[in-house]
Amino acid sequence: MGYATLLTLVRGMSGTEMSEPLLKVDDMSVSFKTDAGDVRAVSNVSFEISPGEVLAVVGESGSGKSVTALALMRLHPKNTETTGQVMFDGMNLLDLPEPQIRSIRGRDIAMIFQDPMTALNPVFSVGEQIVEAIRIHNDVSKADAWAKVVDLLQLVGVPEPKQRAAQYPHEYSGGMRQRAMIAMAICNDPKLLIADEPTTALDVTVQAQVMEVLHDVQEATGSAMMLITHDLGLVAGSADRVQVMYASRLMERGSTDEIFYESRNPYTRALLASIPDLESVKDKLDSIPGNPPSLLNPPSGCAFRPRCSMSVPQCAEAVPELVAFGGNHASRCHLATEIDITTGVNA
Amino acid sequence: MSPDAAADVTAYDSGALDDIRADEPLLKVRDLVKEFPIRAGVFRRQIGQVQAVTGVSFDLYPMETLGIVGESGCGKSTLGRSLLRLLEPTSGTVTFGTEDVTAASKHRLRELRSDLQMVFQDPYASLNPRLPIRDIVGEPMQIHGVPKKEARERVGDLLQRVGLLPEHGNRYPHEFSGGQRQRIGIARSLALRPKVIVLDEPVSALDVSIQAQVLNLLDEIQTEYELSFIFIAHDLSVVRHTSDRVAVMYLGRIVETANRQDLYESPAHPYSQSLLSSVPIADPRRERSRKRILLQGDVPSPANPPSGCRFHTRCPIVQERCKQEQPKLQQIAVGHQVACHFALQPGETLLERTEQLGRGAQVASS
Amino acid sequence: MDEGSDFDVPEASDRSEEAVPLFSVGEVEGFSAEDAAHYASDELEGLSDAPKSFGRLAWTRFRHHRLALLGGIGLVSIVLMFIVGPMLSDYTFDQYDVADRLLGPSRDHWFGTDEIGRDLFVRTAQGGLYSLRIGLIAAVVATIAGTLLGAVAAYFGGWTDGFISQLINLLLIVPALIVLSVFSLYFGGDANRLAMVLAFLLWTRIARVVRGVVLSIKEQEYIMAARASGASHARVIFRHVLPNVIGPVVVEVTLLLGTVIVLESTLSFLGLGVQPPNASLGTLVAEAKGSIDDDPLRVLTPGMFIVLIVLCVNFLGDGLRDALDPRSRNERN
Amino acid sequence: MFAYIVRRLLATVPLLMIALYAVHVGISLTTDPRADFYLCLPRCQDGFDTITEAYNLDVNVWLRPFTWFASLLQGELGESSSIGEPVGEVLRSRGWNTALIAVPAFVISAVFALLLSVYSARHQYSKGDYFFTGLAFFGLAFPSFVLALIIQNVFGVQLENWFGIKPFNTGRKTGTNPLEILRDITLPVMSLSILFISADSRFGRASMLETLNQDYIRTARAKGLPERRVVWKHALRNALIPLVTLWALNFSVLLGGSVVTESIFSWPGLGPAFIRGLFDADIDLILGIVLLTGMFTVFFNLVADIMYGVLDPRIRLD
Repeated sequence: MGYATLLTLVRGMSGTEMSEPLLKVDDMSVSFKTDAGDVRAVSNVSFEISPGEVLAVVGESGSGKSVTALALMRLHPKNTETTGQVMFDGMNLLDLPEPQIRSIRGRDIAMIFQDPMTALNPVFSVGEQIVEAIRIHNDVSKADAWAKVVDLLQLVGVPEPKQRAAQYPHEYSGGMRQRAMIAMAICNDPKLLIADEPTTALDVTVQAQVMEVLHDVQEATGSAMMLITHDLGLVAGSADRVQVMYASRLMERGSTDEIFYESRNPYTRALLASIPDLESVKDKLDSIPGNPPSLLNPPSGCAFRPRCSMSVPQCAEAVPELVAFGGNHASRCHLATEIDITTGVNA
Repeated sequence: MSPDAAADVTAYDSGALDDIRADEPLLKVRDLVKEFPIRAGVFRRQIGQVQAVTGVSFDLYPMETLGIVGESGCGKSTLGRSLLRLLEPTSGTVTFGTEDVTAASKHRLRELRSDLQMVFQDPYASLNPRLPIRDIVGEPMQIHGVPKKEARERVGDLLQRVGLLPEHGNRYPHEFSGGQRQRIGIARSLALRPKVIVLDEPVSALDVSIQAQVLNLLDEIQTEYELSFIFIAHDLSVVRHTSDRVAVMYLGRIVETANRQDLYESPAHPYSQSLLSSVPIADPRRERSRKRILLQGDVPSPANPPSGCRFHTRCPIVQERCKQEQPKLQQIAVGHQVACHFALQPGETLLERTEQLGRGAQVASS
Repeated sequence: MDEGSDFDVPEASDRSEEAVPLFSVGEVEGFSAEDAAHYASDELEGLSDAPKSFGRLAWTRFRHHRLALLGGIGLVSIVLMFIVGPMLSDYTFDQYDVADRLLGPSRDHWFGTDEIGRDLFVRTAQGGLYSLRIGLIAAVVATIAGTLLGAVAAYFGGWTDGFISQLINLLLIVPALIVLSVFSLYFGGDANRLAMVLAFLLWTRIARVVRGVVLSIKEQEYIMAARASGASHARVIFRHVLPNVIGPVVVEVTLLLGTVIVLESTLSFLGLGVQPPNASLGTLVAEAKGSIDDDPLRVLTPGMFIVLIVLCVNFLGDGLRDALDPRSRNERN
Repeated sequence: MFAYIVRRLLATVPLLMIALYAVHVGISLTTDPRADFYLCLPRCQDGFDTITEAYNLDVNVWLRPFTWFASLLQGELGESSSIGEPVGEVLRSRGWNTALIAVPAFVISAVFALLLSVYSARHQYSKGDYFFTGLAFFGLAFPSFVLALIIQNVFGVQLENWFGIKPFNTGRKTGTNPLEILRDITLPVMSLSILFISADSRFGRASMLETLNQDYIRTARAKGLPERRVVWKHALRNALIPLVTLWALNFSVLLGGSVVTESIFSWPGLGPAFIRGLFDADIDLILGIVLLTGMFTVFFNLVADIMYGVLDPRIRLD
């Protein structure tokens, strides 16, 4: 444990010195064309990920967190329009020709998806699928790739990796499949791992195992990780930095401690307050009234305004700007500076 | 809040509770077993069975919430459905007040259902898409012969009570969001003034911010309508928030029951402890200082459960005896029962025990 | 119902997201117990004027389906033409005049005349109606039988299901046209009996669809919710199961209608279907096929009417599928 | 595997028997080969008796099929009254002719349907997709006889009228050299192929689209696979699974002889023989053909199920 804390500290310090981000997303917007009109799933999102760091993207369903990840890999559906810039290794991923983005996918940036039951192709063996991921980017023989697969499966904790590699996904349990997905994602030592709700479909005890594996490999390979989740508990234990999304916009970003203890955004604060605590009991949960807005017909001004306990007339007029608070901490709220950060759930 | 909350309770009463005292259990479940046949081949011959629920017993007291937690496949939902005979139990008894629900005739069962209700997990699948909300909420009253006019008024009241408007009765399920649909499901379950509601994962399909609304609503109606809840969930934080007593299930069996405080502060079964330790806490400082127990492997298939203690394949403190002999639920403190040959002492952590056994390294992580 | 459930039914999955549909169109705004009234009054009203029932929603989607609309309009105009056309004509269906034989299209005889001088326009219209009549009767009978048998098989399961499924297999084992030929030659004849023969062969398609739908509806939580409210089996079937079967059945019926019309015309073409003096589009093609090399139009006209009718019916079916199948809701862009 | 095949056959053979029984009884109940003799009866008693004996007409209608089954067990299919040859011989020679157009039609339609499905699914809602989908709709609406008549007229007759060339024959000539045969089979194969391509490509498109929407396709793309490989390796193998059943059905239907197309092109295959048999109440020939087509259906369904197991490791045949 001490080791991990140390690591976090080291990273936290080096984070300020590091000048060159691995991935820099600038003003990215994603919209879908539907029968009922355009739907903006991501609006003007900007963020960076530095080498080796874990960035958590948190939000409820429909907040645009998964779309963000798919869009920067250009894996979104066809009826989508993406604007903005995603700089990676000096290239803008959004206007890279198809063959080049393909050579980045799976080699420099790898993804882990939510549902391990459906994310593996049922008609090929697990080994074949990982071998394919290796050989598409590396000129190695089948035998060598296969040997590497066995090592990888061992690394992610699949017992009897040699036999298991030849088995098909349906012969794996849910947790084992997610381990196999992780093995596939790290097989080319990617610089960035995108994990999209990697444990949502799993049971609690299995979820803990998989998160552990994910951490170990992320630390072992030194990859940066973008962890997309709706579970604030998962974030607390594993992220260096957090950004909170709501109704397609980035609401707040900052170090994990800043988000959990010094949040300057009413949405983040309300979200934290609404989680039932495992270690203590409250009489009544602080719920957020209302429902997330329809993206098709978003409210004017700040999207959280109809549900916000602090809203003022100004909120209906303009979408607030991101207000910076030193370091990386920034909040999208007209009242950001007025929020008393000494009170709150965890403070 | 609701003006008629207490006024006409008797109108829909099944009468099964007439002779019991307030401190007696409402619902007594004894040795409940539910098996599903496994069939195969052209002629669908039965080639085996899955014991989804194996010999479960518990009591539910008036106005109490009993939480039932466990991972997928542990039989908690099957248990909930068997209690109301939505699935016919294979054996065992469920006694409601003075009446054996498992022995009731079809006709009598229908009457009893006015007292025993259920709220389902999936807010999308549990409302008939072809019916307006008015009919969905009103259907129980229609079935139990409540006069039309009265039923219509009560539907309006119920909708209002769960945070919707009476006018919404004209609308159809697809016009509502997940949280609103779950409110509609709750309104339906309240229509007949039940005494007991089985809540089957009522918030697990909802977003965090909506979850809290629904949990608060449930809390309010429990007091207001004097309800007893059986709260089935996999989320331990939610169960801690809602339940007075908690039963932990693993592969069809109850492995530990205790009141909320005992279970969460001194869990005695190694499974309960590891389950609790697996749950992430939304507090970075606490999370960093926490030591976590990692269980090996997945939950085994209920079609082929391990011998002896069903947890022995994953238990970090397993002994030879656990593989042979199935532990029985034993009282270790008042109201605290555990089914383990080597139950943890109050204050003792699983990690300490594993270290004592020299197995600490394999299970702990930070 | 409960006794039949095997072990794939019960355990709830532990999903915990996906609460609000990402792009729900008629989304209602939020409410909390405290300020429902305030919210509803200003937020709800602007979004949708009237409650949208499933049928209404389907109708809206159907209206936006251009092909389906085209199919519907096409079908109606063809039928109207078949009914009204002969009334405007001076000739009747079997009135012949050998002096006027084998005339080309003219103002008098819009589609020309046949070998014994009968007016081909009137014959095409009557034959078309006859074809449609057989198709409709066969489709309706097959639908009723198929729905009943499919629903019974799925609802009761066990041996009933096994028996009906084997019956379906039996009818699949020998190619349809072969069996149909045998039966229609010996049992066919007039429109009704031919329709019965066709229905006897085609009910399996409906039955298979209905069986599948009922099997999946049976497992829906709202069925369990209804039973938890104390609903009887009859109530569950009529209020919760059947209304949800109607959609897929309607779609299947339109597609079936197309198949029936093609099959009937094929049989009639082979001389196994409609017998003289009656005529259907198929027999008209058969009558004219000998002179196809000199006068292709006489074959093409009735032939193209079959194609047009089936095309319209299929467009209609496709539109209905999109309108009634909730899964296809967001598929089109 | 072997046990599986045996079990499958055991389950389907009775069904085939029931079908044959029904056809036999159906024909017997409604026809009487002695029809012509009734008018002249006392005079032609001899002929009447001969036919009665030949067709076992003094046996009860419901029991008559069993005599047929009994002779089937000895490998006897009887004699075709309408053609005047043993049924076995008719099935063999006519079956060969049918296969001559059925096999090419099957191969062509399978390949084209597959290509079109992949194209349409990959370019959903593109102009090309609309074009091919529209074409398939159109093709589906054509009864086979209308299509065959048009093709025969345009390619077999009008080409000659317009350009003075006659590249294709409109029926089976007796030539045995490959070029001759090619000229013979082109038009019937074309008619059959168009029908099957229309039906299969719509089905294939739907299957392909469904597969392309699966999560594992996204995984394959996220690995960095080229789209070609995603489609042809990861999607196709899954999408093929439902198509295999369809193809099995198609192939057995084609091999059983297409009644309409063969008749129109005067093709001496099983189809026209069947029609003639029907009108002449040639019960042995009809039963022979029903038996043959039924066996094809059973056989190719079995093949499809085995292919299932090969394509999809989740399905185990035991």
